[in-house]
Amino acid sequence: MSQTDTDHPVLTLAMAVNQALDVAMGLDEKVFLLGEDIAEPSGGVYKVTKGLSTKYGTHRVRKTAISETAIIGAAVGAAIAGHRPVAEIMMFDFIATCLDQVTNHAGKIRYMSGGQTPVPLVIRTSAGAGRGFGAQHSELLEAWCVHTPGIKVVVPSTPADAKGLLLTAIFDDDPVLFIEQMMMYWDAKRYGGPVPPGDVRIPFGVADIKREGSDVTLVSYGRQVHDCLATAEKLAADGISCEVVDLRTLVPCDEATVLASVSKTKRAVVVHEAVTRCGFGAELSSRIHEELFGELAAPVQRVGGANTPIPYATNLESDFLPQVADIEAAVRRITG
Amino acid sequence: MSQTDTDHPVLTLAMAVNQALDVAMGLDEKVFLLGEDIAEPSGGVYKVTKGLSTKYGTHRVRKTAISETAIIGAAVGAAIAGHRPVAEIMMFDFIATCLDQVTNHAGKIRYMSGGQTPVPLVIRTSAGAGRGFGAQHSELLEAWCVHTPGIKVVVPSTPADAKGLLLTAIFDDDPVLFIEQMMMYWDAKRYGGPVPPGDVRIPFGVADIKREGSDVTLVSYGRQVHDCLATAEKLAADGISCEVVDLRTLVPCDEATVLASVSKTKRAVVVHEAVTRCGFGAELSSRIHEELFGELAAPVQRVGGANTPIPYATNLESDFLPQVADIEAAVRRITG
Amino acid sequence: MSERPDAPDRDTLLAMFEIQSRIKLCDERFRSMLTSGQIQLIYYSPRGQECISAGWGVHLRPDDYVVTIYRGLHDHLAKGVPLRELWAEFLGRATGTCKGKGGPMHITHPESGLMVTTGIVGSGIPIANGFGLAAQLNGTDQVTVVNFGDGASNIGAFHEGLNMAGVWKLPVVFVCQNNLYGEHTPMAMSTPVEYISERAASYGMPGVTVNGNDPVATWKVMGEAVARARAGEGPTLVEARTYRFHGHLMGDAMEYMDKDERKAAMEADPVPAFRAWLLDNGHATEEQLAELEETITAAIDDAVEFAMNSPYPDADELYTDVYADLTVSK
Amino acid sequence: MSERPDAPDRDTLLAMFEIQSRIKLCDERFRSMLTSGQIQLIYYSPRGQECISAGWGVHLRPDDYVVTIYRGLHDHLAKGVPLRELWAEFLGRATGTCKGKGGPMHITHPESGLMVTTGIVGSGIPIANGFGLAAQLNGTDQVTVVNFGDGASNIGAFHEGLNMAGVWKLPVVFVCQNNLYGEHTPMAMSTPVEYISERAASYGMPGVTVNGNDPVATWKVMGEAVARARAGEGPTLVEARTYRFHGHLMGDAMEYMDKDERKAAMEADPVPAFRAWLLDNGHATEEQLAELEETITAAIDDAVEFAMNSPYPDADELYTDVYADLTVSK
Ligand SMILES: Cc1ncc(C[n+]2csc(CCOP(=O)(O)OP(=O)(O)O)c2C)c(N)n1
Ligand SMILES: Cc1ncc(C[n+]2csc(CCOP(=O)(O)OP(=O)(O)O)c2C)c(N)n1
Ligand SMILES: [Mg+2]
Ligand SMILES: [Mg+2]
Repeated sequence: MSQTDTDHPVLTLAMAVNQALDVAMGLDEKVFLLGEDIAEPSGGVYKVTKGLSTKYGTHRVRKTAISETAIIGAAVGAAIAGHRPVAEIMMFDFIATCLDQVTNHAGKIRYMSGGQTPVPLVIRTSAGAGRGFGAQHSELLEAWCVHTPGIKVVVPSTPADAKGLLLTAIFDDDPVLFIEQMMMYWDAKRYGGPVPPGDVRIPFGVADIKREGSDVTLVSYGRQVHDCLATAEKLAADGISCEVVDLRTLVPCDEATVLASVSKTKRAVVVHEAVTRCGFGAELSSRIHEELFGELAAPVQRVGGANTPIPYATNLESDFLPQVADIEAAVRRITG
Repeated sequence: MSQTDTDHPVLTLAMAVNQALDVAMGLDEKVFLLGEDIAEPSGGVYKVTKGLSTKYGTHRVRKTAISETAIIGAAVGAAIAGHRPVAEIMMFDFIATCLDQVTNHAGKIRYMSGGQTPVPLVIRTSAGAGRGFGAQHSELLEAWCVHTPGIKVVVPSTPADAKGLLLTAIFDDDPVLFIEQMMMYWDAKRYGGPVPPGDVRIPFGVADIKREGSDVTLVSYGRQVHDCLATAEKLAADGISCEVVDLRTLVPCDEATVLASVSKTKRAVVVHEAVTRCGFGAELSSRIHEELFGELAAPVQRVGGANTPIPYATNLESDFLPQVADIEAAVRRITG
Repeated sequence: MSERPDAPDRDTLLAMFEIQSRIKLCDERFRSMLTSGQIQLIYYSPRGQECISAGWGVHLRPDDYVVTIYRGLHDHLAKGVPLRELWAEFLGRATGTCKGKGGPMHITHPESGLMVTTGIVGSGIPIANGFGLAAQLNGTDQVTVVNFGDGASNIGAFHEGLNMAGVWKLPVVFVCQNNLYGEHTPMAMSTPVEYISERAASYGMPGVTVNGNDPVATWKVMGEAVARARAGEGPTLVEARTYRFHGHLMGDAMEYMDKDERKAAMEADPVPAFRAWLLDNGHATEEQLAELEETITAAIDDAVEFAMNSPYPDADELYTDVYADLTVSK
Repeated sequence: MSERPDAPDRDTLLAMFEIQSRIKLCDERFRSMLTSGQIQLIYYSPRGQECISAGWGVHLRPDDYVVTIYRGLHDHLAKGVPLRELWAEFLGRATGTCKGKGGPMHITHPESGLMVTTGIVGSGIPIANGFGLAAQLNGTDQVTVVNFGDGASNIGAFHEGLNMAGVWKLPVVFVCQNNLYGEHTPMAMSTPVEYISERAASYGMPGVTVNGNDPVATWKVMGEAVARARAGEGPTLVEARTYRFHGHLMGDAMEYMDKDERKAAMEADPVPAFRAWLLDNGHATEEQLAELEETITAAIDDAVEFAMNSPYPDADELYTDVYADLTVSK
């Protein structure tokens, strides 16, 4: 979609998220935001919530103390009481300080109550390496929550998806972890894209085929979709045709689209930024092998972050990340 | 080993863990324990640390407040300062309240310091469903830590392994998560076994082939190894020969043994108690497919906990768990 | 024991006694059935702590919110969770408050305002703020009462939760049921303050310690805290001192507890003491109370029968209620 | 400004001034090189907070332990982390304290006792207890100083950490460097107490607030806290009030800060004020201080050159130091 949309203004990911929050708050007064530094005058440390506290008031855009457990806890209670809180965890790594509220409470309360108390909240968080923040401010930890039944997990790759998926997340009746890769926030050149105005929602569980191809399927989500597209472009020159599937949501996961694509290409590479070991790629690779065993021409390849903490030095940090060269190498291992 | 050892007294898992702690504390005064309720007179809520505070003093067997973050934090600091703390997190689910100390600190500090400050600590925790504790006291969460570079992960299946692996863990120079499935603690009949006295250590990364077989490899760890053995026994009657590999440690993982076995049997079933989705089984299944693609006669099967929170009602809790019937069904799916 | 000028009216006194008796009799039934082997479950007895929940129970409206912990039976009953569904949930039956899927540690009954029961020490505190915040945002005067133990006051969630409530002046009453032990650890070994209520000062909220075995004093303090919250004047930390008669959980050997201390506490059992006081001061007749107790006993008989005869959940229930709209499997 | 009867001896005064100057000059160099685009990194300036680290710095022995945070340059220097390795680490070079792998948020230099620098707010506090515990178990009189901000006093780790230190009487000094803001949030919006030191009462330890811009007062309070810890008398919470001259991090637009407040704080810059006081009261001559500053400047020149000419880490370094003995790959 993003390729062909020329009618709508090009926004950055941050602006698209801001717009989704704005639309949701305008639609439903039960939607409110809470998190550190999210109110004016700064509008969040990455300015993603810029303007919202002025427009909707500080009772609906609530700045908190540095207390992630209190933030998610309050969101859980308010959600059960009928609100639709959108909590911000400033960086994904910090979720480790409040994971009890996320997994043991947000994730389990619907089930433990026998369905009586849904927990319709969204946890927005910014994530990702590439900015020289070092080991404690750069991780992608979606696998923890994919492993936790009860939580939905979303990782958008474009501004339009970010907006449409965040609107869906806010009005979804389950807790949703919504991951925004910070490298995309304000980089209009590389990651900007047209975003339709208004209440345009994108359903969960519908992968987006970003590029059609016949030799190999690259499955990814979030920022790494762009790396897959770049790899596809590069390999096209060598006559290797890559299909690029953007999952958009990991829970639910649109396995049908993935399996249809791989059953056509017979080869798959799963790409994500998180550490490879026990990452989401392991789950997807297993699923593909389980379902398409006889049809595959080669084993599913995984390309992820190195199995290390994230180093500070620029060169090492860049080596940590899955790069186009790594994706290319993986493709060449199984084509050729 | 446990099958043939008749020279040594039969202990329960709890007694074996207790003995390992006793041996380690006797060997090295830098070893100390901290955790909730671990001192006398009760010696821990599951009596695993029984007698130790009397023998070694309450300065070395330190009862704490209910403050998991403080417990792991203190262990991290003391470990860097040259001690070998063994911290107890009473039940695995509670690790969500202190995961920041576990992953962002214990797991990363060696790396972030460029190797200057190792963090030789052990986190012991009891885990597992089957006791009617409900959704917040029954989980297996090893996948979170396997996904975190820097942490080693151990899940013993027998008293002898528990003792030998715990001794290795305590004297290892990395942080080790040591998972004790509570259903095995005091059940001498089903889970008891001979344990050699003294400082007998079992190295990390060495899987134990518990039963040889030729048709299919069952790979597991912890309590589910017993379910695999029971399944193997059952299927033997039908002429299906199962090899049972007990991983013992997940990080490091003895892939060589697994791959050798599967390359012999051409078929594998990975079994664990944790939720299947994004569990350790996904990692292992991916690895097997990646390495043995052409040799496999069938896709690797995963048998794990249901993709749900853990229910309270006895019948549902038992359905949640991977059962011998589930393992059997998985084997039958791929043997034919 | 003589009349108390600070006592509430007779109806309130009797309502408190009714709650206390329901808790006490229910607990006794659980323990006797457990001891005799008729039922099997992990059971955290609230015996000894009845006055506290009765103390806030009579101040709350059905639309007020309560959050509690694994040791929560007294709180569930004080908020009006119906006996049948409660028993059925404790026994893991399909007819339970949570279809048997939550169990005693996770009793939820929104109809009575019992919103969350959690098994993770301290974690209900931040969640209670969310209910308070919802009321504040909605402009209602609903009050949230969150119960937790002395041990819980040492965990991070307590600190963060009370701080947020202090900053936002949330309509929440933080009730620390201080029974002097956290599992096997006496309070003094884990908590370097004499009164947990002292900690309120860190959060800009009033803190008060009350004898949680004194129904009248507890009623008064809870009333003030609930009224403050209802009036939008902010949160209160109430520390109600009490005693855990039967250790941490059923089967606890209690080696770590002082025998004489426990004996003295049980001799001062607040429920019969309150009963005697009600009679002594003419608030009720023996017949009246006996009738009340019989009614409760009959209701418990009924609930036990209902629960025991209820089916276990259907196997399918394992997979429902995980998400609003996604199917899951093994 | 007149002489202070409570001031330490001249050597100590000069030692404090030296630390302060090293911090100030180092910070100025970082900021100018960042502004001019010579270097690029995320930089949390400690300007304005120099007196605090100097205040504890002169009381510590090399074998004492320090734990600090991302805004840690002043603490690193006060504990004696060498300039060359420090600069090299900030620039992510192989010659840095952590081989370039940790970066400014994770400076570690055990030789100088700078044990942990953490980027997670509050998380250094429980870790500091571990160092204190190690000293206590070893029977040494080593002291641990842990630094954190005002904002950190609202997170659970603060509560749990101070509680454990209070119960175990650990030899730890908790230094809250209260610069009145946590990122973009003024303290009053997140913290419902006037003085963070009031919170010490919750943990059975003394709490004291000091003007962290007053070198003499800070020296005195830190000295008392360090002496208590060293004597085995337990922990202290010191709140040192100060100001963050350059916002949260380099590039911060500071829209959320009061302009006049900031102007006033910068006019009262404690480092030149201390310098003037030293001169006014004859503790040093202008020449002496100028020479000191020149020496520091030369050392910084040297460190910058060393760092700028140092290589980036070898590509292999990505995979080392993850475990003691396991190899890892991509
Ligand atoms: C985070 C966490 N740590 C530990 C436990 C295990 N645990 C269950 S109850 C309990 C004691 C709690 O004591 P207190 O808060 O005083 O409540 P009480 O049981 O006395 O009512 C502990 C340690 C837990 N459930 N959650
Ligand atoms: C747990 C956690 N939450 C949020 C952050 C993001 N963050 C980094 S610094 C900071 C402000 C800390 O303020 P304070 O403790 O006063 O220290 P200061 O920066 O003023 O020195 C925040 C919110 C973090 N690093 N860790
Ligand atoms: Mg208690
Ligand atoms: Mg600050």
